Amino acid sequence: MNAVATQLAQIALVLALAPLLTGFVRVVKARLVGRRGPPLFQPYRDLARLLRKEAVLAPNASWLFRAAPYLVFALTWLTAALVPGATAMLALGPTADLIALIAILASARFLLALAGMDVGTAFGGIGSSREVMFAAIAEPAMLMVTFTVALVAGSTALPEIARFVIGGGVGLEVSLALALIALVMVAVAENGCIPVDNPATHLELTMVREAMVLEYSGRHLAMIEAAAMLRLLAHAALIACIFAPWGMALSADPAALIWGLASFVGKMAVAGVALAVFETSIAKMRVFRVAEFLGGALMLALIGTVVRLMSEGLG
Amino acid sequence: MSASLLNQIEYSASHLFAALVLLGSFALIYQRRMVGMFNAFAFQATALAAAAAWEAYVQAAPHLYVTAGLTFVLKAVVIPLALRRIVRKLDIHRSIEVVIGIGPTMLAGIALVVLATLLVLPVMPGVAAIAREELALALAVLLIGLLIMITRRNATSLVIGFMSMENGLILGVVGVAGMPLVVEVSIALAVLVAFIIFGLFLIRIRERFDSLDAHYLESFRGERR
Amino acid sequence: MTADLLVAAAALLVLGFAGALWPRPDGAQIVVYGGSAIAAAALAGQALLALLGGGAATPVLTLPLGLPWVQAHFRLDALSLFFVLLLNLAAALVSLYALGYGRHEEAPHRVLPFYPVYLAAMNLVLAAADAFSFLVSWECMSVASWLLVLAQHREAANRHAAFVYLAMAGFGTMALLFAFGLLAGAQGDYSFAGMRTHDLTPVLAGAAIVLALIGAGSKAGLVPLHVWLPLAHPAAPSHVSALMSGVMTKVAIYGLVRIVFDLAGPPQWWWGALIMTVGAVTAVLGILHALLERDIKTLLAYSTIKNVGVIAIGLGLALVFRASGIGDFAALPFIAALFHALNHSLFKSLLFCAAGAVAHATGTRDIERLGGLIHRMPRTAFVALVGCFAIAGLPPLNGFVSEWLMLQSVFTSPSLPQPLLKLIVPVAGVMLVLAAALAAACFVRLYGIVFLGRPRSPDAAAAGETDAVMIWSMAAFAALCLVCGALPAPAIGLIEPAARAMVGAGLPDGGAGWLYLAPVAGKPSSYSGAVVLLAMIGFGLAVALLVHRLGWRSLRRAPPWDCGFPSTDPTTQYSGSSFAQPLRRVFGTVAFRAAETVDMPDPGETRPARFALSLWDPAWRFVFNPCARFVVWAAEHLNALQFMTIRRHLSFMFATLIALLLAVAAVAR
Amino acid sequence: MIAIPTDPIAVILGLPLIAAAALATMPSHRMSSRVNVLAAFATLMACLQLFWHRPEPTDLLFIDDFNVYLVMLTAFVGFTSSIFSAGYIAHEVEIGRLAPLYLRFYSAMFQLLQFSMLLALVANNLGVLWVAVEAATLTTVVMVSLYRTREAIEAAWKYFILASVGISLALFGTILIYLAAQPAIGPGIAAMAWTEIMPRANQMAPELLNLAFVFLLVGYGTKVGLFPLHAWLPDAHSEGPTPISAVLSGLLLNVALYAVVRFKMLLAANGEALSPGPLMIAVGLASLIFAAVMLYRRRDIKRMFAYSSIEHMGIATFAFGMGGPLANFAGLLHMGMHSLTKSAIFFTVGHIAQVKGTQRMDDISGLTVSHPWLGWTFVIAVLAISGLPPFGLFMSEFLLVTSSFARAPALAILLVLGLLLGFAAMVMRVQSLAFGTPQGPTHGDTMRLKLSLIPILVHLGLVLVAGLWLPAPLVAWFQAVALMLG
Repeated sequence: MNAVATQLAQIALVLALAPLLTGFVRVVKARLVGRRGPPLFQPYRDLARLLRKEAVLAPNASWLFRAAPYLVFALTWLTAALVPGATAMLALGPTADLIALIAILASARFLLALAGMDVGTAFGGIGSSREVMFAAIAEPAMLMVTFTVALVAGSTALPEIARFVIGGGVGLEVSLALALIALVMVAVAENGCIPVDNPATHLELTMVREAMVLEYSGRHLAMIEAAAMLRLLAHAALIACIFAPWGMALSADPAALIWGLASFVGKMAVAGVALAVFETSIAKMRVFRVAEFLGGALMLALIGTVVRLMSEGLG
Repeated sequence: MSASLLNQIEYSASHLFAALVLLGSFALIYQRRMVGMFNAFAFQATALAAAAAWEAYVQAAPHLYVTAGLTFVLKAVVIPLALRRIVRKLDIHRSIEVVIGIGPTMLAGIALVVLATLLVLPVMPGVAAIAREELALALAVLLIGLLIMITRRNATSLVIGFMSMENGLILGVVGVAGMPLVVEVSIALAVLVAFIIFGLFLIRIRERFDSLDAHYLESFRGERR
Repeated sequence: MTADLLVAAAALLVLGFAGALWPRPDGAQIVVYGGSAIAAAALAGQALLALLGGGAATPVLTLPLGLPWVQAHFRLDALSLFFVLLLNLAAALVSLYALGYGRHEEAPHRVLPFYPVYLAAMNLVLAAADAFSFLVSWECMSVASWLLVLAQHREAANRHAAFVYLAMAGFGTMALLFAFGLLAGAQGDYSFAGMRTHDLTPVLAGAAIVLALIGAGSKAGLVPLHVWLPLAHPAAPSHVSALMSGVMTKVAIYGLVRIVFDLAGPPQWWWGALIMTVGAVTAVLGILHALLERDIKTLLAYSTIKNVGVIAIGLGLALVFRASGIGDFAALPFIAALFHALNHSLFKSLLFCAAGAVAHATGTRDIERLGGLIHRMPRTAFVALVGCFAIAGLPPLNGFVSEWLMLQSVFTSPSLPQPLLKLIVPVAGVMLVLAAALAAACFVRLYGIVFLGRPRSPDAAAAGETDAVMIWSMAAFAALCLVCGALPAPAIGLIEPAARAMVGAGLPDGGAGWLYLAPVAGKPSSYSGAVVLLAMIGFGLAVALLVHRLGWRSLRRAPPWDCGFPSTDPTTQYSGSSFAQPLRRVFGTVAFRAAETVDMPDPGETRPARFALSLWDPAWRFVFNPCARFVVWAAEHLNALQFMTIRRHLSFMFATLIALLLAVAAVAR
Repeated sequence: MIAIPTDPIAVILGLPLIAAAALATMPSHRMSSRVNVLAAFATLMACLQLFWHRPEPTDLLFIDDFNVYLVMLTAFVGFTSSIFSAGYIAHEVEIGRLAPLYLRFYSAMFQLLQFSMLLALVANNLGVLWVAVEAATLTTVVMVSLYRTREAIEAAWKYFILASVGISLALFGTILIYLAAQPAIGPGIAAMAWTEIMPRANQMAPELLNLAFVFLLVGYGTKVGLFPLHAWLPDAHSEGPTPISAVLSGLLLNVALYAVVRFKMLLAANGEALSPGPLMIAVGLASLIFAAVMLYRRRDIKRMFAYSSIEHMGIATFAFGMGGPLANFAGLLHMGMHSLTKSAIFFTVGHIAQVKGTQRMDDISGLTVSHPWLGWTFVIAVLAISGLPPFGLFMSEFLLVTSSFARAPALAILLVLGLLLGFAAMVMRVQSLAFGTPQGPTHGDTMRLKLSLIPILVHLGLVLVAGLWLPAPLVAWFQAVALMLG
């Protein structure tokens, strides 16, 4: 029963926190480059504004085009709700382990890429095509990371990994460090951050995700924006859950839960700052360099696995 | 003692006739002209007839006289005459085109004789020496007949080479004591039939292509490229 | 059950004759396809019941046919039963589809006689319990499908495909003959029961495995023996393509499993490593090919190669675990492989059927001439979307479940004792995920270009929705995909008996709860397709309702934005090859020596610019073309032997004689 | 010496001989075609009693497990060929390709050929065997030259020369066998009888047997068409009338192979002689691979199948060379199945050449479209000859490949290489002939054509049945012979 309650809370929590994280990153980024930046809660206002606007559809947009935002949002929300954040006690936790979570995000991306091609414009195609190329390299890297983590923690279920790490089963692991770097690189790419993509760009030829959703407006766009925020939160939570789960509530004790929530918000803030620093200190890459960037992530993860296997073999 | 002397003579005479047949083979190789080839063939057939007759006497097998007679009449007399007529009537070239020179062919012939001897002599412990050597010579004649067939271009010499092979076979048959008659008669028949058909062919070929040279007989049937 | 299967096969053969001799084509369609559907459905039902009852092996049924001293043996064990189910389930629905599709067939008399024979032969392969019956059925299957590939024989490309197909089939059969020759031993004990009792030396058993892999693998489409598959599968009529890709490759997998797991005796670890490596390479190369392909059916055929590679990875893993004495872990990849086989038979049949519907409605299979069909064929588009989602290996559909199970098994690989395997297995896992991600890209491309966007040709613009029968059969496939994806536990339960029979273990107790899959003992990794599906639909619907209630509900149709330059010309859309371009650049230049050449006219010239793309399949380049060239070369040179004089021929005789005489003389010494 | 006419063997041999004599007096080719069919049918009926009653061997003639099925096969294929021949000849006369004058002795020759083949099979005496093969050669030479075209005469000439040389070598081999048998059995006719020399084979000088076998293999092997002694075969098959091609491929090659195998049996029974296996394996493989490669460049449809005959004779020779119960069984089965299938193919090819008016394969395509019955029959026949199930050749190839791979993998790989090369060539050809857009006359199947397909379908039906089920007596015969072959 407790798990159900925490699960429901988590579902609500991620929805509430996601725009905040995005807003926070934007603020920090602006401050870093010396601008004042938008208010912290601007993303909420943006979403509300979009929801109130009329949706404009191309004449030949199909039902898929209209359904996709909701489905993408739903899948991303589900993912975010399944990553242990404040607590590992989630009723729906067994629904998806790490691999399945990645796959659910891939489902969302699949739908979004299809939607990008629905209207039949050149830019939608560009976006979809690039997006799936990134995914094709990012997902193997993600698997390699998962493999390393699973080698260390003995499981792919996130609550289990968190428990294992909190339990002090891990010392300072080179393999885990490599996995962390790889995972961050993948997360950066997956969320369309610089250097892979620039959501704020207005130069269409360099767009990736923005090109895909170019034809969306009104509530549909709101859904997609919200999904993007949720995805960023999910990735940040994922990294936190695997590499820094300390503070997470492992029982239904209210104090622990509160401490868990606080530490989760804190971790998110740290992640947001880190991301902002990273984004402002690097330039965007050419599209085909991204393949190398992600290939590098794959290599790092692979090395991590090999290191781990070797250390096991020796020990 | 006199029996052994008699054996000695029997043996030598058999050997002599068989050797003459082989000599005939070499004579065939040596010929450059058609008519000379016919003569050499007639000579070989005569030697073969003599060998057969001698075997008939030695083995006291009268049916071999039939073989001897048949061979003499057919191969020493009728066929050479007929061939000569055909050549004269049809005005075929009188010379023989050789693929390999006569000298090398001779050498090859000698090698075949050696091969035949080496093959046949050691393998027959239970067989009388006379049959053994006769058989070795027969094999040599057979192989040289084949050699003639493949080293001469004219269709006529092909036929003569073939008949020379048959001579070798007959020499082998008569040399083996007690070989049932069936075989000899069948050989005679086969040769007869063979010759008739050969004649048939030669005439047909003449009708159509104005040449007896087997070389011109090759066509490609639309299969090349 | 065995007898029933034989009766059904006999009935199908009779249907074949009926198809050949029935006077009117319309009636023949109904008789043949209807009869096939009934027979297949009956068999599928029986197999299902038998599997639910535990899947105990039937006693061997012996018929006085085949080799006189062996006779024909037939037997169905859990493995056969599962494949009988897989085969006939797809066959029944495809036959149903064909009731509609067959009406549009140009030359029905070239399909009807062979279609039921093909089904019968595939069923017999599964039931055969001796090498002779197995191979007779196997080859009959090849021949029947070869004739089906030749149904549209007037196109030279189809004839070429058929030739390559049958030649490769012959090659595969020879490899299987060798394998069975080794397994049967010199005494010629060709029954499977006899083969099981033979103890082969490790070298011979290994050779048998390699040969079986070549033989069955060539039929299944493993690289580099896959070259026939993308030629032949698309050339057949679409419902036959569905069976060839969806089912026949599975029959080939069955053959591989039968030999490797059942007949060859105790495994060695390198067998599994080999199969896994081949599978991994196959999976990636297959899907890369598919990505670059522009013919729908060829694309689907290449994707079949990928899926066969995935199945092979699973089987290899199972073998590795079994050889290492970790039988409990072997069950998981084995079940994953078989489950993937089932899933692939469902969604690949569905997609081929959809491709058939599209090709019939538009008259073309070239994706560059299609587009916008979601408006003109909405129902087909919907079921095709389900199929694409499933084949891309995405939750909550079935393709993901089997790949997820396989990955779970990859994660158990650290328990393997061999250091080499510890490295190979994760790499195979990476290849698996790479293939899955590329598959997603591939099917975004396929679906996006064919069904979405605007029509790229008048034919596509004029297309209409397809027959109701076809839709319903495709919908049934889609429903099965959904069921297997959301609630995989019952389906996995059907595979477990096979796993127990082949690897001696099933999933840990309770591992397959009805809602959650938790396949690895002692590890809480789990997945639930049902929850994901419910969440996706529930969250989505809830949000949509909420938004419509609270937000602004109005909708306006307006020209697309398209960065301010909307063009009415459909050729300005992204095309299939432009979609594939980034991936082609990243992967294709290495794997296929993909080279793009742009022929740009000089300023002032009025001719259009041309873009050309060249690809090299390494299998053709390094294996098959050189072989073909060698045969041509040899034929060319030996041909001279025909045109020699009699004298030359006599010289050959003479030389042969002398050579043999010398040889005998030499040996006798 | 001469057997008494109540003996079944005498009936079997007497019928064709009497028929030949009677046919020689008949001037009309229509009449003689019918009598020919009747005589062939009577011979077949006479052969059937061999199922129940096996005569005692005499000095000259005998029936045993080995030749009994070949005798029946010969009578059967002879019968169906005579039916096919009647229609074929009638058509050739109709279109004016053959003048009735040339056909004067055609049917008589047909029966004579039938007689000599049967005689060769039932001969207990090596001499009689040789004479019969020689006679068969001479009759076929005449028949090959039937068309009197330049090519036909050249083919007949080539055939005659090569076969005669081969036959001469075989005679020399026969003499050597007699020489070897003489010490054990004593001079006279008995020393040339199979039934006498087989039981005493172990008393014969092995060196002599070795030498003899070389001559016999090269001699009779020429008639079998083994590489490199095959040169006559494609020409004779393609230039002669098609019924004769069918008989040549289906029966005469078998008869010659039968002779070779008999002598192999003798060597096997001797024990001390060299095993002839490697020799036969070598020539068998060479023939198989050579013929398979040659199939690719063929343009004439009959030459194509002539090379396929070389290929299959190579396979059978290889099988007998491998030895062992399985391979020998396979070889025996292969001989029979090839005979039935290949004659069916030549019948079909004859029809194809007649309806299309050409033997050039480039000018023939789309047969299943233009002539569905003929085309599909052809497809089935080619599938059968390619060794695909459910036809009989698959069973023999199955046994051969599996058993030889377990014993000699390298040889089996070569075997399979040849099989695959041949298979691919056949598939390629059948596709270009039977499928695609039709070329040439497309007037469809006439009723007459459909009726004349019946013998072909009977052949193919038998091959199909044999591919799935072999009758018990046949199996018993094969197994007994396979044991004797060692």
